[in-house]
Amino acid sequence: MIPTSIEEIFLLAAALFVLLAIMMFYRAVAGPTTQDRLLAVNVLGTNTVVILALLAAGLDEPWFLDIALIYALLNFLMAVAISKFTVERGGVL
Amino acid sequence: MIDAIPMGEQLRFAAIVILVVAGLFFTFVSAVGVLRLPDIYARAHTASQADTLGAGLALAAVALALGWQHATVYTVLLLFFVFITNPTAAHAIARSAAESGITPVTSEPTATDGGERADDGPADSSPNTDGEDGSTGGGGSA
Amino acid sequence: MVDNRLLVPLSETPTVRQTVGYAVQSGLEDADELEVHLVVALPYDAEVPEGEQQISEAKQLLSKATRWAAEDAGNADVTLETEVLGTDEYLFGPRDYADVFGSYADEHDVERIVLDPEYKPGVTSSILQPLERELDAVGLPYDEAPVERPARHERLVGTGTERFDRYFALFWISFGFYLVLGDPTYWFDLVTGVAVAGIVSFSLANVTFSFPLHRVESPLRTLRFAIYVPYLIWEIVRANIAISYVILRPSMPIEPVVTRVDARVRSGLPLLALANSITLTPGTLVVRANDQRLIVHTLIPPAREDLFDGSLERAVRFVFNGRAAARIPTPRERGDAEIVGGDEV
Amino acid sequence: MSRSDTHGDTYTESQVIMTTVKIIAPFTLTYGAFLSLHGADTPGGSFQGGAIIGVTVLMLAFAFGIEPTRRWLKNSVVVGLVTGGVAIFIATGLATIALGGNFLEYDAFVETFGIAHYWGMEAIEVGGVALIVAGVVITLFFATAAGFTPTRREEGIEEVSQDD
Repeated sequence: MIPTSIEEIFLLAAALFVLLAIMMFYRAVAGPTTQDRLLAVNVLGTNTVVILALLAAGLDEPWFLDIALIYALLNFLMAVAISKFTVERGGVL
Repeated sequence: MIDAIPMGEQLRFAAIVILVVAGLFFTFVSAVGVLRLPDIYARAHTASQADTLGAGLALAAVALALGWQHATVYTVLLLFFVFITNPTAAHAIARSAAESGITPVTSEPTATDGGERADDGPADSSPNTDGEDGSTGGGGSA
Repeated sequence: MVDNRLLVPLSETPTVRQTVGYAVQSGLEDADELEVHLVVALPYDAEVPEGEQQISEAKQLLSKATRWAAEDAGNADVTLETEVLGTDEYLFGPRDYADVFGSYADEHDVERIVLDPEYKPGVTSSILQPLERELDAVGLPYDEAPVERPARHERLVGTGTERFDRYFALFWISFGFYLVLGDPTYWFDLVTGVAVAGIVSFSLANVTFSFPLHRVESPLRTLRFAIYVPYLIWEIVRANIAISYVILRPSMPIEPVVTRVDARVRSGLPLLALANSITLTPGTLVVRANDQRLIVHTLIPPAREDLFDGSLERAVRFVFNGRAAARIPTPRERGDAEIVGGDEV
Repeated sequence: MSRSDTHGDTYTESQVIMTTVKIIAPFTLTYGAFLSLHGADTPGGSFQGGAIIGVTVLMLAFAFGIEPTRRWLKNSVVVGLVTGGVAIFIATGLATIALGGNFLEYDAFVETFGIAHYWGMEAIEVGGVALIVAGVVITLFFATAAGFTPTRREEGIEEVSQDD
């Protein structure tokens, strides 16, 4: 299939981003340290934000962008929270 | 088919395709980096950088495709947000790795003076040893 | 022979007056004669453009403190010495401050140091707690002045106009953002926007702007930042292509090395801008940022060379201090950049 | 002094993270308020808005440490958020009953004051949902943080060492 319209390009790109995101699962499962897993999940989250934005344009559903923005915020919060929690097993907060 | 589309639209179409492909490429680099690189610090490089650029390019493509409408504002906000928070998140992760005492894999440094600050070392790395002790029962938290 | 010698480091804080008073009073309790050394330690050396201004500010503070101490001493026999420290070297963190105070104490035979609980060296953030630890390491006995300490959210508040500027700036930032999200022509958005911006500026003005705003400099900085962004994007793309080439090659010729760079930018926003720019530029990752001392993990040699050449540091100095401030030597020439072992992180 | 004992394991907050949070906090708070106020006419609604307001406070707490945040945001404010939300919710509901309708039957407003159905929902969305969600998120977070006692940690550590 060769995409002809902009919408189809975005949908195809979203599918490819999903494949790249799935690659992250390997590191999320295998990563030797907690930080490796956290990093993989963080990259996965960034990819999810991009996928949401691509779907918003591809499916013409602009409110997906709302969710993408919230997801980006929670993704950042998760990275900061867990990385802080791993220091001395949550001894500092 | 394509001849019917005006010139400006064709240029925009081409720009969107280029941006999306470049975004996919850098995200791919980031994914490969996270899978291939040897330790957490090196992985954090690609996770924060190639991925941020990949996401940025893809979001720029979305913003370009949406054109002048209200949703574009959200896309641009998302772009800025990703660019501010992603490096900070990578820093937080790398710092947490340093705090919990993970030593980076380093190749032999090519430069000269490595041991100059050796006397400063112990105080700097004291959180590391604390982190190590925590698992074996050194309850210094009282 | 003077029985009691005190070292009092000063900085512009709400509690500096009380600290001087306490130092004089406590010193006179167990001795008739007292020698008080009032010092100001500067985080910048005199060579950089902002150094000269800081030295003149420090001298003003010292002359004020001398008057206060003379006032508190009354008839008692108090000798006052003043000194500006750190003009010929570059002080980074609490350890450097502790070292400077320690060597000054040795030189002048000072027995005790009286600390202001709000002590802030120069313009950087408060470093008191780590400073206490470092003073323990140096072996200098310290004494924290028991001043009345207001709560945190009031401590951040400056003088009248300064506080107004903060609320004013944040109100318009928040209101503008609200209208960008909503519809500026819809009356409901205008009314609720004012209410929301009011709440946001009331609750967060002193959190966001923990540094004093300047009515001319702050808009200028925003403008210069807008110039900086395209440059940064260009750097990011350039370095990204370089690192993509390295990662995608089957042999993957990486050379991970931990380096230390002492950046000459202020804490807070400039430090964030520099640290995030370094992290965003591929091949370099900031692992630690303590005041101006950055521990940077670098992945490939070209990225390390760029870091040591300090082009980003110069750009950040341009954004926050103007064009003149950008003309400083590279970290490599200053000797502020070096490769350290992996256990330094 | 006893305080010198605690210096050994001092953890200093990362300046980079603190500054980032300082910069994005006003924007997230404004965005949360925007979502709450437009809960009635955009998908997602006030629940997300309230959650974002709560998350802003959590973000400050993660970056600055829990104690400074507690000092900045007094407990009474958080309790006020929740009780105020509940009060608005109940007041709107009772107002419709007082006007002769059922609990939360917005049509009563339309008949009496001529204001649209929309504004009743707006009141519920802002007061009832956003304030309560934000308050509960913050309260739960503070409660969780306060409940993490060191004794429990030491027990866990002892178990590990017994396994060894």
